[in-house]
Amino acid sequence: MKWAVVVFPGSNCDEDAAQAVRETTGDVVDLVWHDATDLSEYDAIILPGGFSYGDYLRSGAIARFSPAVEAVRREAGAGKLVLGICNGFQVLTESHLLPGALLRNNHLQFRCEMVELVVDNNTSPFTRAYQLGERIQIPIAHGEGRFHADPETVEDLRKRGRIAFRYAHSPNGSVADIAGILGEGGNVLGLMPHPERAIVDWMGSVDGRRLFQSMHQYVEEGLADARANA
Amino acid sequence: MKTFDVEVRVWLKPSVFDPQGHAVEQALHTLGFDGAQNVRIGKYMHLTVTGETEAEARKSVEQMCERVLSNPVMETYAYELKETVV
Amino acid sequence: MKTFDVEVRVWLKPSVFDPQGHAVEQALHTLGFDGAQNVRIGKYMHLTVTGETEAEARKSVEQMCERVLSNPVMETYAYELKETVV
Amino acid sequence: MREPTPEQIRDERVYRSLGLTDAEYELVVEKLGRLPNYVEAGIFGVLWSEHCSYKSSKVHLRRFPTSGPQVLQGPGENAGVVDIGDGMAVAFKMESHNHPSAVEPYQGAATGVGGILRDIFTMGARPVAFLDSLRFGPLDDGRTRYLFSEVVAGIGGYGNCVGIPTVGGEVQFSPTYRGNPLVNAMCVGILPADGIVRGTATGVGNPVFVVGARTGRDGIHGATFASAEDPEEKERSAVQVGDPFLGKLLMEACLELIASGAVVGIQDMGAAGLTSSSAEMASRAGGGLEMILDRVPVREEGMTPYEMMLSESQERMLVVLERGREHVAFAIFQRYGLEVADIGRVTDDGRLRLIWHGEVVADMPVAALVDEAPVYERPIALPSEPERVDIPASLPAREAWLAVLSHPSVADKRFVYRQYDTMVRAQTVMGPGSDAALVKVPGMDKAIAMATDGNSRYVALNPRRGGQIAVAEAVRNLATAGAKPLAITNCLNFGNPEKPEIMRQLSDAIDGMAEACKALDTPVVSGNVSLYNESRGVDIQPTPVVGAIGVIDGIAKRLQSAPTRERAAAGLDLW
Ligand SMILES: Nc1ncnc2c1ncn2[C@@H]1O[C@H](COP(=O)(O)OP(=O)(O)O)[C@@H](O)[C@H]1O
Repeated sequence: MKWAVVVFPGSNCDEDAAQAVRETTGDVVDLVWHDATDLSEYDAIILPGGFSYGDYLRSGAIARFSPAVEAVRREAGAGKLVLGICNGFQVLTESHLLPGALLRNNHLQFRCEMVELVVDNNTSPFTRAYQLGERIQIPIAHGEGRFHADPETVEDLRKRGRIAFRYAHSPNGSVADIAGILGEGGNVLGLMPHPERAIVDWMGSVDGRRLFQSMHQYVEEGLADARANA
Repeated sequence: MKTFDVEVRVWLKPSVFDPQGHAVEQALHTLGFDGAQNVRIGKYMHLTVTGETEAEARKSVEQMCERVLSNPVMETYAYELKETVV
Repeated sequence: MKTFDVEVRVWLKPSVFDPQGHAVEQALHTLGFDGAQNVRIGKYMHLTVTGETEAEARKSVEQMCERVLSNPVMETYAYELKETVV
Repeated sequence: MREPTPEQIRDERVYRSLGLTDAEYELVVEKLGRLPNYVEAGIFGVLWSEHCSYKSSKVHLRRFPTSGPQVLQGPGENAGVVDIGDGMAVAFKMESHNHPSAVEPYQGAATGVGGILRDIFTMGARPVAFLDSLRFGPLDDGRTRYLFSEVVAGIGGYGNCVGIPTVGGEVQFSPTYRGNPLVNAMCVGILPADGIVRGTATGVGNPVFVVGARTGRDGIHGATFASAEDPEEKERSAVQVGDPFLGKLLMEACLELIASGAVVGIQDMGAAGLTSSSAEMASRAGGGLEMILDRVPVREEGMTPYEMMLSESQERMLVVLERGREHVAFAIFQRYGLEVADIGRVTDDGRLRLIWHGEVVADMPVAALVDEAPVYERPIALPSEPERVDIPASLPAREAWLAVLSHPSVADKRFVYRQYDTMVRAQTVMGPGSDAALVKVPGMDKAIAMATDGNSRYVALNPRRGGQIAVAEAVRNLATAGAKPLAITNCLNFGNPEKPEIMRQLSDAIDGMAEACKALDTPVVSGNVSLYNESRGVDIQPTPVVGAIGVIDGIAKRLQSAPTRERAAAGLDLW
């Protein structure tokens, strides 16, 4: 399978994400500049962390108008996997590919540390390699990660199993301790923590590996099915 | 073509917690400004726009506010516009 | 004791570079809002204060603006105040 | 407002407000062979300031050992470079931003980080880590708490946004810094050992470019401001606002441009902006530069040559390209949406010549501006009373132990460093919380070790010993992480050099540091001096800060310093 990592002006975890994919799956990864208009050759697309356009105005607010985000919208509609990490999650909510919004942390500070997450869904293409209710260690690094949505939306996310990860102890005041959510079709995931920073033992945790491996497995199975049916 | 002076204010909806407003309120109380209450903090933007008519300029400002300058999921906006006197 | 509704605007002095305003202006142009110019982004604050008289309330708001709500090294402020109608 | 004429500058002693003493002004007249006009006097004023010329410290800095087989680039360039083996090298430097941070702590700290970042990538190095060394007054004071929280937020605000982890540093609190906090930032970058780029303007006829942000009226006189007495009462216009987003784009574009091979020389426009970058680049090449100021992209209308030359607008670079390869630069900068302007060319007549509206508005010998700047052997004397430190009456051991552990200078620093992105780039093997930080060299089983240290109380009591201790402590921190120490950088934060007892602190501390560097084989490859750290006539305690760099071949060899929770608890139980 083939992955794209979209690079916006100001992205800064693009290399990290590409490196994590290579390390955990051995797949081919391209860094794609934000002016790309066609991403149809990729099986999975990552919107990486960073400060696109400086996060001026609101995080993700300006990046969402990039041609690449239009292309992502198309591919998401076609069922491709889209993963938004940190600033990528913010871009996904700003572009309404995911509901809600990410606001300034309730304590107003940037916060970078290892946190404990609870896996709330283990059937999605992103989380199938985890156990339901499993506790995993993944670092966060953000100043605007407080997930906000109106109560009906939160209830709907909960009922439909679209909350992928919750914080065991909220570091930012997110509603319902939400750390990551799935899109309606289950093929879009946005999360504030950085799985690409939990890949090899010296990073302090390897719990991020299975996220990329889940995606890899899911796509490869789909590709195998397609070949068998052909 | 006319030029207009525009002031836009954007603030969090009342249902959304505003930690910055809260922190400023605390700071004000610490400094003895006990009467300060209900502090909410938003953004204030100033810009100039051009348009053939005021109506056209207003339309374009509204589009900017809705598409870029505010996020309707959590924010509300208001603006004032007046023709620049040269 | 009366209560007053206060709106404060704080913005960077003209001589101070406003990277945020600059980035937003660029974005507006990219989106086709070519007429948008001179974008400056500041803060908008809303609060209520109390005072025996309007003059007293104004004095206290001015102190707040100078000591807490703005940074006189690089910012300027303006405010409007009116008595709250109950 | 009309600029004063050359005669008025002389007769009304206008040069004093430009930072020149009477004797210095006379020297300028002698070197020029005529009276300087306003632009020229302003340029001499900033280049001969303490900040740019090191006029009080230069004679002493020469005593530092600066060479060794590991040194690829010693002091004098934008940053020092050491060899870490296997074809790789590390560029690093530390810089102070004390005075701007005292006036506007968030922006002061942020622009300090931005400035040191540009010093690293101009060497052709990919920046991989920041460290920050901070000093404040006691936290019982509201103003100090404000400065502290804003400085930390500013360092994080810039570093987090540009995507370079802040992996270590220090914070100490002492009454000596109440009116004059210290903000020192260090940046470390990785480059191929044969890929060093220098800040030289060579090749007659090569074009000179300004790239990055537009030039505005901000920060005019920042360099002279750094040398003045009470920051609080200073010109407020010296506040500059950093734009980390632009800083990140500029870094990526410059690294790409350097990789293309089209760059002859490149330099950050730091203190005294266009003035110091152009004069220094010409001086290193032993040549000259001619610049047409009408072509400098400006932010505000009606800017004068004086304002353009002295502006300290952030996120700008001066680049000399190989003639005929300009299109390479245009293509790269356009892709990043950055402005680039061809403003002049390299000459061989040894002069810095500025043209505006078709007229020569300044024409000065580069040597006089840089190499022949005045150097002072300021008087040195012991203080009339020896420095004393009050040692509190003895306490019961348990109480003393808890008092020490709970002092903010000793207590856990997590509340500081958890506001920094310590892991971005995904190469941080050991971040803050250890004796030294370790950052992996991508794709190799090798890591760079780094630490900063400095203890002003030791230096105050005995400057020479204190200087030795500062180096030894930083180097020890590398060793305890399992790394081989290679070299150091430093920031010498001292008081007013016009006082003989302060000069004596500086001189002795340098001797001590030099001795330790020789003994430990860690030469000094870069550094920065910040003098006039005083408020209301009271100087800070002498505070040399050392940033040490080492290497560890094989990250499995690293040593962790943190005791386990159980062992720490056992230690407490002893009491
Ligand atoms: N300003 C700072 N920025 C980043 N890290 C810091 C800062 N201050 C302290 N640290 C980190 O916190 C840890 C403890 O610091 P410190 O109390 O100075 O310890 P030590 O005296 O053992 O060096 C170190 O790992 C250091 O790198």
